[in-house]
Amino acid sequence: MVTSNELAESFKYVAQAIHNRRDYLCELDSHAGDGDHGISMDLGWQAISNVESDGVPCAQYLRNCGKDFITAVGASIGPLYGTAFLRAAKACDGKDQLSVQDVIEMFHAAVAGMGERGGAKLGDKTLLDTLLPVDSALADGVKQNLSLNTLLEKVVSEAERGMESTAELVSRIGRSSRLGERSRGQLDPGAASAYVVIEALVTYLLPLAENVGSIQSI
Amino acid sequence: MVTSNELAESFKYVAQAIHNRRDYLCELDSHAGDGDHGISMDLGWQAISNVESDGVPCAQYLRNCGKDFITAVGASIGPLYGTAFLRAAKACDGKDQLSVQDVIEMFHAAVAGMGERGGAKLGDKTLLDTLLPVDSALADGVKQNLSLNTLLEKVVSEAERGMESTAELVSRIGRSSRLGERSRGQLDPGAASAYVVIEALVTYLLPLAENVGSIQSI
Amino acid sequence: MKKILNDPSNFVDESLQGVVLAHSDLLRCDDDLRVIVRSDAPVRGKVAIATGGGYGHLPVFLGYVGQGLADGVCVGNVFSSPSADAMLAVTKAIHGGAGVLYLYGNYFGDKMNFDLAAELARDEGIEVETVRVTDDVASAPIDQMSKRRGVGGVFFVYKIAGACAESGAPLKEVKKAAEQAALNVRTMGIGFSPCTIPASGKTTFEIAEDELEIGIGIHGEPGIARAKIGTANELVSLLLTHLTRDLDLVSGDDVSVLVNGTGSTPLEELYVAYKEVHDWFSQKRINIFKPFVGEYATSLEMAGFSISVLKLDDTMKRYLETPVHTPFIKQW
Amino acid sequence: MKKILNDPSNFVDESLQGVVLAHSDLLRCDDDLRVIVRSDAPVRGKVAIATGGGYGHLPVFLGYVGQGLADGVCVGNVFSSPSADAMLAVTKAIHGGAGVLYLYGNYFGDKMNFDLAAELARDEGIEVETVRVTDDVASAPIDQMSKRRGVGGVFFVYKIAGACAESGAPLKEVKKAAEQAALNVRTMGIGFSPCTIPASGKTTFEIAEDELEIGIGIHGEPGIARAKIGTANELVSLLLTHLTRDLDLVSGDDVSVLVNGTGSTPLEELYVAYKEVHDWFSQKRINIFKPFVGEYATSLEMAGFSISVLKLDDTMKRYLETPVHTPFIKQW
Ligand SMILES: Nc1ncnc2c1ncn2[C@@H]1O[C@H](COP(=O)(O)OP(=O)(O)O)[C@@H](O)[C@H]1O
Ligand SMILES: Nc1ncnc2c1ncn2[C@@H]1O[C@H](COP(=O)(O)OP(=O)(O)O)[C@@H](O)[C@H]1O
Ligand SMILES: [Mg+2]
Ligand SMILES: [Mg+2]
Ligand SMILES: [Mg+2]
Ligand SMILES: [Mg+2]
Repeated sequence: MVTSNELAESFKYVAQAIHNRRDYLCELDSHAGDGDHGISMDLGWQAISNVESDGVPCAQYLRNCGKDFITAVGASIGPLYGTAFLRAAKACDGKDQLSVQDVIEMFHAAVAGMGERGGAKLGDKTLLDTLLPVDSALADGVKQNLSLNTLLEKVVSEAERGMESTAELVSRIGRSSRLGERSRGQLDPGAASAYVVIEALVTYLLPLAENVGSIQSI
Repeated sequence: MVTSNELAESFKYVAQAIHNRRDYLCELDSHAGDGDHGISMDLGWQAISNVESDGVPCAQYLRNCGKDFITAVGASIGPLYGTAFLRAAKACDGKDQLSVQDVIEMFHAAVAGMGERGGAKLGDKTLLDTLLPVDSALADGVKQNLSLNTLLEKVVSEAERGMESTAELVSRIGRSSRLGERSRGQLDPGAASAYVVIEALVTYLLPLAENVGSIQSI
Repeated sequence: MKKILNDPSNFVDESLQGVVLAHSDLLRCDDDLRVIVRSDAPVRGKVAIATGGGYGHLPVFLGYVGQGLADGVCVGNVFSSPSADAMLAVTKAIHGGAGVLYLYGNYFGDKMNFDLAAELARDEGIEVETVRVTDDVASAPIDQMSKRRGVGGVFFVYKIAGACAESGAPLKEVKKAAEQAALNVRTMGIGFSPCTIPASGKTTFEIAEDELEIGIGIHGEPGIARAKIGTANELVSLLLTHLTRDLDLVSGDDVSVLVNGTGSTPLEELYVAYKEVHDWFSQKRINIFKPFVGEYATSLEMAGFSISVLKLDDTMKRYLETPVHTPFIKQW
Repeated sequence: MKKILNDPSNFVDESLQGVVLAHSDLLRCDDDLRVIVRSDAPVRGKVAIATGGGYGHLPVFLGYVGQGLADGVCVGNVFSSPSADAMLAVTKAIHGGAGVLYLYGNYFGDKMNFDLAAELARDEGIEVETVRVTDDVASAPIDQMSKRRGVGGVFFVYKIAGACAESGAPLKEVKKAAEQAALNVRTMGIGFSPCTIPASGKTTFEIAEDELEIGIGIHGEPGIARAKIGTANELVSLLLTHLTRDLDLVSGDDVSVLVNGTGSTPLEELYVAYKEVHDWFSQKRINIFKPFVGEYATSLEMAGFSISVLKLDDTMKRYLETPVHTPFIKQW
């Protein structure tokens, strides 16, 4: 079972990974956007690093993450991640600790919330191009009752594939959609940062996942 | 004796001369000014060409010239020539026809009016650098009782000398004074157009002056 | 970059400090500079109107806070949406018990933040409704009106909704008035030259010395075409042809018009445009009621102008006459 | 030249047509477009204020015609004096029996035309007095104040004289109020980039990418120095140091301040400047009463700004509060 302290640990790991890729993400955003994406993500995840988890139930902790993210960031990424955390909180309402299944449902709620918030679909060249394949992989993994290890590796490769697909897409939503055809040829910054998030989470979890069995058995 | 019809004839001659030099005067004004001097002078003198003289006493005719000049032109040249004509009118008030002496006094009043209106002195690089020497030449000519012919020739050469002196002066008044030292090296447009006026008047008068004697005898 | 600036990253905050210091009689800012409300907020019993968006468009959005228009604003960075958090703070600061209308231009960032703020506000028991302005005819075809961007015509929607709220109408009615105005307003702009974003030092677009961007957005978004410079008459005819077709205007209709400067185009030129607007509508026998000429929605120092046309009914006419009192816009 | 223009030689007339068409409720123009008066002129028994000058400085001069400010204006070509004839026509149109004050910026062309108009008006039995504004500290040393140019500070002189006239005071007193304001107002400006004169297509000056003209005039006249770009803090300190020294301001004094944009400098930047003005005066314990920020005297699309400071006494404070109602400037 996962506690809010464990969630917090993994998020701190993500925050550090985002911080390390800050300039790279700004650089990506400078092509079709306004060049602030690394700064915004860094601010947001830094805020999450500072959210107290000790003795706080999971749902409440996640709600606080969402609120602090949107306090720290406006732009597009603020409401997207803010909504993700708030929907994640709602998905685990009342639960003190979370099973792997709970976490997977929570993730689904978060990604669905992002889709709802921004109205983007797969192929619109947004962070959803990274996250929707991950969400599907998780659902499939549960159905196939994969080992956590295998699932995590699948997750990261799906995220990478999704992110990379954005290079050849034309932006159909958000600031970069202004550019039309000119937005083609570069990774979407939000998709790239979502990959950093997923990759960091998986890297953090893999050692912990080593000795556990199939998902449904946990 | 000079009638208002004769004044009008001479002014039409001036108007034509100004019209012929319109582009040249604009060109001069484009160095230190705003390039409109030829246009302004042309408009003003064109208006004077259209002032009715038939059966109008000299003073009234001159007053109408002044009013029509300022209706046609603002800028700097409007009030300067406008004032000149109005002061000329005042100087011959009540007179139906004018003696050469009257005309000389009238000219003096006109030039004095221009000086008063603009506050410029000799050497400030304005039309007064052309007109004040003419005024002095007229006064001296009367004192010396020159022949009209000789006087007119003196007038034109004084006007030319005055105009040419402006090339080496620094503008101390009006729009071009903004430029300070940079205003040196070019003729003042107002001084140049005043020379055109004087030269045209003299050219018009010379044939008429051929058989008359000394000024005081007329 | 020749600008009145200290550290470019403090540009928005220092500018907002200036606004709040200069206009403390009419505006209030409690602790977050990005949250500014009219000094008498909350007005008890009145529907409150919240707006907001990126900075750099003065008087949009901040300049529309005051009697007869909006009650509060949240301010983002230059051309970037403010946070949902700031929006929630504005909502709470202006809520006078009769609900809050979110009224802003249709951009993805602003929409996401305002929608999230609305969710949070409702969680706290505040009734919230939303109207997004989609007046830029160049940004999408008419059958996709909900995809259109919001530009200078937002002024008319503030004016109508603000007057309706001032009259004491309930939230539903204020929302309806705003929707009615939004449905009947169209805008199209022409860009002459770009502006420079202080934080990045970058210009919003590139354009040749003899070219104009027809249908430009207020962040320099591309419009429908690049064209060679035309006469005032040609430019105005082009815009009005698009606008009147889109609005289905016919002879006998009443409209209000806004000729808006986008930043560095002199007021003198806007009046040349207004003369052309007047002549064009006279010729079509369309009546102009209460025209507006000036800077109502800018893009920093972008040169260019836009024309907004609001098709009027009697209620809107009445609302156009309601007094307005902000530090930036005054009418009585 | 990217401008909203038809034939450049009709620029002024077409722009004025636009103004008169858009604001027929507040302004009137009988047959000469260059002669514009408030719609209720002449106001019987009130001292009338006439102003005028070259075009291209909106809201100077035309924008100051209306209740609480001037009664009529004559408009010249761009940066060129109107004719004495137009001035006389304005004088007659606004004279309400209590005399006329000519109030304008100190330029040779305007002075000659207004003086001649005054002569002609007196011939017709109208009492005329004149006050010329000489607020530009960069244009001449203080012991030659009468040689200084009139720039943005003219706003304060209209405001004070206009309020005094509105109060029903006789011509002598209105003249005194104007003189008192003119004596106590100082302005200095900084130019970032020039404007282009429509008729000639020429720019008013040349300047390097990283340089500013300190003390620039409103036609682009050179000031006291060229300097490298500085921070907002440095630029404002520089101007205020000159202005307060020239005005002999000491701690405890009351002033009003105008931070004025000269054309294409965004309002957002003017508020950054105002924040610096506020901090500077606070530190010197000089009290700012009723600040003004915006475009009050422009030079077409010239980029830059000026600061005007008016040293106040109690009468001027009262006059600053008097309502104003023109299509361009409103206060109440
Ligand atoms: N409507 C949307 N739905 C989903 N993702 C979006 C949407 N709009 C923008 N994004 C994501 O946000 C990223 C840009 O984020 P950021 O630079 O922080 O915001 P902004 O564009 O406001 O500057 C994009 O690369 C894209 O992935
Ligand atoms: N104060 C003055 N006194 C005498 N002459 C003046 C004065 N100011 C300007 N001028 C004359 O006017 C001429 C410029 O006239 P013009 O170009 O018509 O006016 P503006 O300078 O207003 O465009 C100058 O060359 C100068 O001779
Ligand atoms: Mg971005
Ligand atoms: Mg952004
Ligand atoms: Mg000239
Ligand atoms: Mg001129």
